[in-house]
Amino acid sequence: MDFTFTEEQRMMATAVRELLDDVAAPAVLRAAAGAPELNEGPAAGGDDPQRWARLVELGLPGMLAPEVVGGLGLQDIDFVLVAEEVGRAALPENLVEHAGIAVPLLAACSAPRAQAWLTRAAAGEVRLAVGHPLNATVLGAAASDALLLFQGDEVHLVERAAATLQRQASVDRLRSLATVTWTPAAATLLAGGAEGAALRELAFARGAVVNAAQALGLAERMVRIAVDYASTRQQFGKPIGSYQALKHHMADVQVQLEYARPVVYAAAARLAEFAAGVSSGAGTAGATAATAPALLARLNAVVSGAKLMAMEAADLAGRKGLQLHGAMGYSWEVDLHFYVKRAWALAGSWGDRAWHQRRLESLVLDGVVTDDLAVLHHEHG
Amino acid sequence: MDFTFTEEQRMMATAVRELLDDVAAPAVLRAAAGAPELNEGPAAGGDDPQRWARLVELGLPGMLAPEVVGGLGLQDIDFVLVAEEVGRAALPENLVEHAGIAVPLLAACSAPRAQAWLTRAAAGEVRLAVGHPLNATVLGAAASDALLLFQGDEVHLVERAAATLQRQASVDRLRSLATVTWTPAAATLLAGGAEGAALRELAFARGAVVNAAQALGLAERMVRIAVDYASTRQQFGKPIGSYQALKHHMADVQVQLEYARPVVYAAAARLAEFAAGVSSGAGTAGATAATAPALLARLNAVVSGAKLMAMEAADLAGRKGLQLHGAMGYSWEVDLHFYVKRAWALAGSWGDRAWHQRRLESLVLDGVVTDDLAVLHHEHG
Amino acid sequence: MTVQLHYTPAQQAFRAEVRAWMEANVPREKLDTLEGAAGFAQHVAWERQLAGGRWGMVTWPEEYGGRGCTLVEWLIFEEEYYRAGAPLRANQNGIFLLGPTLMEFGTPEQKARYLPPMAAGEEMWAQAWSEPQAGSDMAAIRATATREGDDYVLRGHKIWSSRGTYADWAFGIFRTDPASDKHKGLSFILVPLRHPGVRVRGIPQLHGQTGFAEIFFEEARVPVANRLGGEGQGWNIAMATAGFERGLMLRSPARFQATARRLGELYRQNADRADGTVRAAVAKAWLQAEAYALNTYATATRLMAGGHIGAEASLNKIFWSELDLAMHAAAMSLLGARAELLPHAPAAAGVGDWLEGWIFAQSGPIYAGTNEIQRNIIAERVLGMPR
Amino acid sequence: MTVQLHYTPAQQAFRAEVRAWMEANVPREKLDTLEGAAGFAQHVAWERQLAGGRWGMVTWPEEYGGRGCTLVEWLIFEEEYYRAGAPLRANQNGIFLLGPTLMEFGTPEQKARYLPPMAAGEEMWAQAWSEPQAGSDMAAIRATATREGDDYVLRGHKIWSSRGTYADWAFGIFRTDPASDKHKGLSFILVPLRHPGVRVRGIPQLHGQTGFAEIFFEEARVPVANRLGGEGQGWNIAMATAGFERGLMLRSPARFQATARRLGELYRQNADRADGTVRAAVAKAWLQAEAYALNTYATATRLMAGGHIGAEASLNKIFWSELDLAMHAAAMSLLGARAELLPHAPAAAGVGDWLEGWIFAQSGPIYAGTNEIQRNIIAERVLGMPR
Repeated sequence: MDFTFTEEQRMMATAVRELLDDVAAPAVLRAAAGAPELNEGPAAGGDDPQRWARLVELGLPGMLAPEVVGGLGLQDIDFVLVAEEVGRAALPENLVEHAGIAVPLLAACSAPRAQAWLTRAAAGEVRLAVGHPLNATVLGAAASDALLLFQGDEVHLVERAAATLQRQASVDRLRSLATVTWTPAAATLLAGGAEGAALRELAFARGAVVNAAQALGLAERMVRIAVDYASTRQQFGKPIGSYQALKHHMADVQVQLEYARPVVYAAAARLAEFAAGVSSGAGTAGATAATAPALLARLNAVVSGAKLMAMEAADLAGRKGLQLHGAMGYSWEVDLHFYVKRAWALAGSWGDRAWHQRRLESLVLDGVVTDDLAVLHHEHG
Repeated sequence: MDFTFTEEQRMMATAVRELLDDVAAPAVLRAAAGAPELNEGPAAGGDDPQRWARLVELGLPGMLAPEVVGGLGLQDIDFVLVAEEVGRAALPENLVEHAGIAVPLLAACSAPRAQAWLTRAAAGEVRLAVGHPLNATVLGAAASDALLLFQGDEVHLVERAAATLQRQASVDRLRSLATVTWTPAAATLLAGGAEGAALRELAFARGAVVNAAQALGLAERMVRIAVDYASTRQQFGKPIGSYQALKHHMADVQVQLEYARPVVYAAAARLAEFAAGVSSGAGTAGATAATAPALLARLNAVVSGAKLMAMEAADLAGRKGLQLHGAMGYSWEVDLHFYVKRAWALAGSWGDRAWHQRRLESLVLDGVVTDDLAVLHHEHG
Repeated sequence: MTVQLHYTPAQQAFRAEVRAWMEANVPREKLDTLEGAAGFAQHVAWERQLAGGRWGMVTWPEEYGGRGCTLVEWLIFEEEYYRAGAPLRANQNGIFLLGPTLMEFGTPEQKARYLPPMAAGEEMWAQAWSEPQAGSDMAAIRATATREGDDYVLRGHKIWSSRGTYADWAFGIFRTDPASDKHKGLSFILVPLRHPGVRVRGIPQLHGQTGFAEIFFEEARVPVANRLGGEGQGWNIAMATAGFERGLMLRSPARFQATARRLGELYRQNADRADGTVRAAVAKAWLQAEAYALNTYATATRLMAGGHIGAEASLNKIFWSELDLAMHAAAMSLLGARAELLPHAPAAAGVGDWLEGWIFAQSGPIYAGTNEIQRNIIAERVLGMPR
Repeated sequence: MTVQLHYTPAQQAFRAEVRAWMEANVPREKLDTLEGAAGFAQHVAWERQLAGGRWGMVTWPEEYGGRGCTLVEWLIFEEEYYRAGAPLRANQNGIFLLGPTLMEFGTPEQKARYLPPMAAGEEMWAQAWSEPQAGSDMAAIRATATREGDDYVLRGHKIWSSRGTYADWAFGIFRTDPASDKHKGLSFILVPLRHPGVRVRGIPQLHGQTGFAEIFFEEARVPVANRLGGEGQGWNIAMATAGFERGLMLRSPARFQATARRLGELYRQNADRADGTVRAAVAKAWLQAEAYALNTYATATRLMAGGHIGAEASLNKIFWSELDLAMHAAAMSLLGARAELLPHAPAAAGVGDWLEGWIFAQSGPIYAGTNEIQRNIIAERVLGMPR
């Protein structure tokens, strides 16, 4: 039992933070978003090949790819801290879905075609987008070279040129969204049956967890912006941050955030274990056919819990942050809104609040012995 | 359209308040509740025949009885302000169910036996308790002369000696509760069939509304106690009421309270109209067979809304009041807890939160045209 | 007599008249947003059409273009207005805030000069209260009005002026006594916005539109006759205006009842993917909108009987702003993955208006005095807690 | 190595050992309430039974009656303790608060004198922090300890002393420098409660029981050796104790996980009458109890690696106290009309414990520093907002 990250994990996160503080600083986002009244936002959703190249230099696209294909051979529990940094920066590029969902999916897929794409995706030479039926749109489709798409239990890899994209404008201009029309074919099929279903389940769980991790970073960023503003803005002769009402707003956010954090990390740790089991063909480490459904239920409970709690923290951080800024918070001039809008956008992706709430309720309350669902103590009994 | 009370209505409420400030002052309740460690509370639930006599002097038991039987011939909209005062005082005697539910039920009942009891009940010579299936216990059964009890669509009047009571201790020692075992008989039957069902429906609606009205009074009392304490108690060199966090706690309660208030009053007004229709045999004033269900739905929606909002206000007032008092609030020594406990007790009576919430959701959301349910604007369309 | 929650035959006839006019006149197509130039012009045209039917401000006396209606009739008007899906009021700062202020504090000449074109939609008004260092702390005003003969010369910088970018006139407070501080020495002055020495700059908002503005006064000269009330009385008059803003008129219940109705429809369309908390939130929206309406009717009939609205107006501000946020949050939850889509996104398919409403709702707890300030007012002035 | 959410074989063996002992020893019948005289005596007997199995405080060194366990083992112990439905700890002020304080600040003699009987359940401890005018404002302490030779003479009035009515000893802070004010000049002193000049009066609580007390010191004389730490160091030591109180140990996650489990059972028994919001609340209780456990494991493994717990302990205090209230509120809602019944009411039929828990939960946001104070601490010391 050890719930601390290693020095290496922390160093990687710090390196990402330092890079993003530079290449995705608020002023950079502001320029990328274009003139306020544009309303359409930049056509590319702020996507910048030069910034992508910097992310590639750190090896981020291939973090979850095996070392044999040039990846870093790391796990979801390593990636969760990177996703948090991406959230903190409201990065325009779709790094998290490429590196956090698509690459490990290809790595776990037995099809030769998957392996061919994997090497190039891990190296960041090609970019991938993921279209899940629960999402209304596909993020980063326009900048992608290929899309991973699901049809029933089948997973398909469709080159972008073979799909028809229709651009969909988001309140967050730095998200490039599209709906995708495509035709499943034998040539696009990567996996089906039990393998396809397992890959789809894992992809969905990863989508929820990396979004939850981004929400942590977003919440922390919004709290920081609000606290800094509150320390300088004066009203009635003192900084507004000295008023108890505003202090308590921020303290409430901090409580939400700091209790969402370990749930997100636990979800990533459980995901890594479960994924290891799936790719080793064993269902999960040491699981038998009888225990596998319970392990999946437990994974799903903590994943939904992570998404719910992290999104709630980000939502609260946005609301309280806007409120603390007063009229300034409602203007385009402060940086806060870039992060607020990202949080709004992520809330509905990879299972919205109601979806995860319903799943959690069903897992925890309906017929399953609650005790078996404990995130931590499954060695019980 | 006039949503103001008359001078007479206000004067009656003031008279009740002045009486209760005297005969049910906090020190009186404290004495009636007995020694703190008693835990059982006083056997009679604090019931005091002398105080009952004072209530009778004001004509309160017969407020809703016709003048021909010696009552005041008033309506639910008049009684709602009295119930509010009873709540504010956390009166031990079961005046509201006697005068607000039992008496108008007898008045609307065609059975000769009902009329015989009505005259004496209106005069306060006998006391009545009401046992509704949704309540776990009967309030004031021990001090009653007879009980109104329901069995299917039948309404029975059972003399106390003919029923078996088992005392049930409440967290609010000044509520005398019992479960009642009884045998329905032809001799006890007051009404059945459509008449019985209508009387039962009205009794239930009245129970919810008079409890909601009591909750308003309780909330106001708790706010007043907390504000007074906050103005005198000093910490860090100033009154605690000058701290913004505590101010905002109380402001939040006040918002809840002041928006619950008109809903409770509207429920009472609609109830009075509906009751007038029932007792005139017309279903409701001007209603046809086709419109009566819509009128009932509208009444039920506002009654459930009133109970929900008023109880939420009282619950919040209790929590914030306790919090503001600090450790003192957790002690028996301050008066606050008499009102907090009454609010807890009323929350589950005459339909608990979940029951009213489910009914409201069902009425407003499921299949009924929402517009028809507007509390105010039913002349529309 | 007692509480009567029924409309009189005359009130019902009035409702029928409003309804008929709205059905015949409300634009079929949704107008562009009020916060952009094109949309503002469309909304001004609508104001003039309303005024043509003498519906600009029904409670005003006939001589100023109104109908002398009671507050209950005004509420009926609003119910029919929102029921018909009529556009937002570009004119609201004028008719709901400055109008009542003028009637209370204006000279006969001022009323005659300003009220009729306001009711007619010919002159649109903005407010000019806040300054960069005077937001919640409104008494920290620094903008000055220096008396020179029969004129005031205005200098200073106002900000967060709703409608400021497109309006014709603004009302605001200026320091007429340079030696004064805080609430003293301020005067309430009316200023044309297209005027020498007045420079208006739109401020982009969360949604990118620039309907609110900062206003720079660079030795702008206005006649002393543009002052409302006495010199140095500005604070009291502004407080009265702020009371109108928080109080009865700015956010009529019909607006929230209309949103609650639409939310109910959205719920029924998406009930299969809702959870129990959003179901509860939708029912609560209906209930709270009703509560807001009931409370407003209670206030209206009390005012009609000669009562006054005081600090309890702050209760209203908190209630409607939080209700509006809660209703739109429920809508966002019901829309799920589609919630982030702007109205013109093809996949938004008619639900994008909820996002616009959600963004607008964010401003509710902030403007017209933040809800923190309102809670202070409730605690201190309604409940009597120590300062 | 990375995050590992698995128990080692040794940890699993430890769990099995705890479980076996608890199954064999936990009283079958629920004890009377800890807040009454009879129940307190029952709980003291249980403490002695625990100590007999050397389970009094497993993290303590063996020489003081402990087992030298790690924090993770302590969490495992707690999980098994609450899983077995074992009684509340009458000894908690001693073992969780004073114990760690003594280990950090006590002399070898003090540790040897006080820790073994504490672990053995032979001496029960109360705290004596608050005074009538020093609640949240703890620095307003007026009780004095006047040096006379080798003794302190104590004068003053302490209040809200948990367990004070029945305990043997109390620890508290007293002003040793009469010229001092606020945080200075205070000393941390240990006082026997059945002692000349010490008068204890039980204060009836909401539920009528008198487990907490006020303590009057009327020239009570204790040796200077009863002072913990240096003279005038009382504030710093008390703050460390308060940190233990808010931090890791006082409310172990297992307690809330046990409540969440019971709440789940209550829900399943009453699901037909629940609404969607209470269903959501029950699921949230499970999730938040898990979150609290995960957060505690993270803190525990960080501390085991040499880290410290600072102002973030205030986050814990808020989280568990609000979680406890929310869980019991959900239970009250599920019980509906039965919620008001005391445990001994026949119709309470086994659900009356929820009412006791609900009443107790009311104290959570108040004691160990009100949640308002905790929010101030978070804002100022964790987030760095201005004072």
